[in-house]
Amino acid sequence: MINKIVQTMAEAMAGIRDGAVVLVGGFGSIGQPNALIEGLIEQGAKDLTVVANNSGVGYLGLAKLLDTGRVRKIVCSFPRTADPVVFERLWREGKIELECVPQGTMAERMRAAGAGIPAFYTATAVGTKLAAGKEEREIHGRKYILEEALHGDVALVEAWEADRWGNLTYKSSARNFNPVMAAAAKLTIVQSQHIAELGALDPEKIATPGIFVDRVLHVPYGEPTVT
Amino acid sequence: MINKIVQTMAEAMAGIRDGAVVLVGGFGSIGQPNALIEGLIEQGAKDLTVVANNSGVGYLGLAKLLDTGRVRKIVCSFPRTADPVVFERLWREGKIELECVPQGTMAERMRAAGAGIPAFYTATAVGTKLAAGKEEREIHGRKYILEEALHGDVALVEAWEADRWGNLTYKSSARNFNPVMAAAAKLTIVQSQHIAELGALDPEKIATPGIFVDRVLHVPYGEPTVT
Amino acid sequence: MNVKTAVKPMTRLEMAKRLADDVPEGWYVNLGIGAPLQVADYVPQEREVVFQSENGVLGMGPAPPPDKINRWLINAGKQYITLRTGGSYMHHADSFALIRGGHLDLCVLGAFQVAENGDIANWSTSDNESAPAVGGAMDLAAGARQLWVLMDHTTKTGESRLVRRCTYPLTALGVVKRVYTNLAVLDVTDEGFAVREMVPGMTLDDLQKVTDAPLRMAQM
Amino acid sequence: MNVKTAVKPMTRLEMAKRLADDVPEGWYVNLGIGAPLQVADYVPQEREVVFQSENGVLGMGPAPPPDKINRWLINAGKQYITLRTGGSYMHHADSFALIRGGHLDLCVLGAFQVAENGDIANWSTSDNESAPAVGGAMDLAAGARQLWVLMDHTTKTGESRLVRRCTYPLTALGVVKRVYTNLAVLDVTDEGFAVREMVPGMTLDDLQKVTDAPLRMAQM
Repeated sequence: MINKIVQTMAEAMAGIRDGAVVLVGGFGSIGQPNALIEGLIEQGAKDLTVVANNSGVGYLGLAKLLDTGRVRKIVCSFPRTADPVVFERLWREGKIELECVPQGTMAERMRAAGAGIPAFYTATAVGTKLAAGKEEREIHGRKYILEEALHGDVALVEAWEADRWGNLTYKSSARNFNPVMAAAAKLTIVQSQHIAELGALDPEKIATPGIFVDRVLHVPYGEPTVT
Repeated sequence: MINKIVQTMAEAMAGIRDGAVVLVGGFGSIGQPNALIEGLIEQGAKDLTVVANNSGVGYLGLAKLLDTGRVRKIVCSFPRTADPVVFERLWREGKIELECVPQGTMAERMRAAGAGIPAFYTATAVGTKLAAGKEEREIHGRKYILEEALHGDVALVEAWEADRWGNLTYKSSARNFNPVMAAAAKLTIVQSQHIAELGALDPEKIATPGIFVDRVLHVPYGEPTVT
Repeated sequence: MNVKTAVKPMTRLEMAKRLADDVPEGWYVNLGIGAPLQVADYVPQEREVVFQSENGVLGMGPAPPPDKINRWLINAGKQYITLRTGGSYMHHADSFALIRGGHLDLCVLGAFQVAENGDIANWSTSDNESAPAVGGAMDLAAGARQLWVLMDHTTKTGESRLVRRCTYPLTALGVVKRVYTNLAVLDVTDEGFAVREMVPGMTLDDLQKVTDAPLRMAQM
Repeated sequence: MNVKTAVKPMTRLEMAKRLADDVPEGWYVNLGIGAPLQVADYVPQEREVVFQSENGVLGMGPAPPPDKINRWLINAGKQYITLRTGGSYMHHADSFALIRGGHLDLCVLGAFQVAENGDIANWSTSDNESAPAVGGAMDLAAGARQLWVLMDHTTKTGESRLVRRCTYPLTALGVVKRVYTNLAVLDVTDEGFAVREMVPGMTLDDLQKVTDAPLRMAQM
């Protein structure tokens, strides 16, 4: 019987190595797997590269992870959210590397990783300083730059419902980066608000099929707050 | 009020020009918009390029369109289905051009068209005769070929349910190429088995959002037959 | 501002309303965070315009009453919103495929500068500030069928935001089609800025005095 | 076939069963149309293996009884199937993203020829036949984590299908990991074909006689 549901955070986090590239779902705090981030802090892996849309708020979640000093580099589109105190301090002190990526390019680079596309051309960022060092190419009269796939060693994902095969649904705008990251990592770990019986999720509605999921932890976290 | 529902086949087909690239949904006959294909035959546009996974069976649907002699070229992955009599005749007589494309490359090329990606690299077909003339490039030690986006002037799509904004659902494996083609064409025309009230379709389950759809025709066609 | 006192610049809300009047029914529109988001408030419900939020919401509706908040439903500005009847959700790659694939009729962004060649600078005011943060601006600017900019005509210190060439880091090249400022509405044409309309009492000469780039009246 | 009469080659169904025995629980597997599809019949329901059909079905179940057919649910071979509990649907681009992105543990294809370097030729027997038709074979062969081939050891006229180099048009290069024939199971290694097992009564010398490529026994 396939059963991807794990019972403990330690099982969920097993095997994450120093130096791993960790994809963290969410847009701001919505859809962000805070329990798993706490678990990763507890687990202790260091020298991490984190890929996430934002860089954490206050001293919670992603910010708390950054504050441990175990994140070498962050890849994100918008490190400035409401209160990015921890990130800004680390960045000014030169203690964290930042790769600022346009949000759509970031999503597409991870989609490419999941889809076996090593590189693609895009019009986004052409002629801007974020295109520095990238190959430029004219195709049918328009200029594009080449972007490479962005693979994760690990993805931390927040779902609304999950079953033992790892099929997932999301709630409203909490879907965001989660399905894209689930498909882009070697090891995909999910925290889910609800656990569903196999077959209870509508096959037309499953947003992430279980093939992309390795472990599911039941985390009935209640309602998120916008940060 | 946005209302993409049209009442007649003539309205549905209006403006399709000679020389158009027409994307036709379906995998075999499942999800294939047969009523719209009939409408296109009636409408009379010629010198068409048709993009479809198969090349038609017997003398129905796509085969009937080919039989009119108005299709200059077909782009497909598998022209040989059960009974491709019309296509095979035209092909042997040199009256139709065939671009044989690996099925996944075909899907991805249309996905790229819808996503603003002019070209991407893929491992599929590397070293085979379907890579002839394509740019080859080594990326991180593996060889890939460059494939270009495949745009449609028109997409003919079959849906299960549609509302007046053009939101669509599909039934089971009839989804196949339809959502991909809907996003890849300038003019997307849908035949739908059912018409739903706006708001009746689950927002988490809509497989094609209305932004990709221009016209919807209600065609309660009943059950398809496998061909 | 060096405009004669008889001229009353538009407020932010008036600017949003002015722009909203030009958005026809049936368009799919992304509104940048900040002032552009207010445009939605001035499109009446009966004129169906579909607003997209790049975090995966197509058919964004107004803010919910405090007792009806869905805490998983926010816009790109991280404010609670509602989903309009007919709206739908999608993931980030699909959402940006929609943006980058040219499916939006319109994107409205704020900006620091717009150049007469259509270049826009809206994400960074210098090369040595705090950490760079681009969000979805470059995707939206390069991807939407047309880009309109909503911004004050000048900076607080009176410098023109309509320039010959942008001096701030660029967001995208040659993409702005129209600019709505607190003083005027201008098209970006192959021959530079063309003034469509000005606030009451304003003349082209007056407007030129507070504008770095050369202006001409639009052929309407 | 030039094999001594004491040796009984496996039937197609025996070959499918033999291969099925090697598929562990939890694997995601695509079965090519034709003989490979029969592998599913020999994986017991209690050993959960998730079969994918490239037309957007993950979790393909067996054929339905005639009175319970869902006419919108077919496999890549265009046969009616069922969806297993836990299965889901997706569109073609997502389905092939899954295939091409290396998410399948296994793909099983038929073939005309497999070369000792892992090349496979399975889509076209000549360059001058009827219209070329590749389907999803190239995507599956290049995309799955491993590719096993299920085919007769020789052609009907006795020519070896296990060759030094493929003479038919290639499907993909260097991807085959294992071959299940009616006479043997062979790994494709850096040193060529390594025989894992043979049908009862067969010796390596016998097998070599009907095999173009050089054989050796596998180190098990």
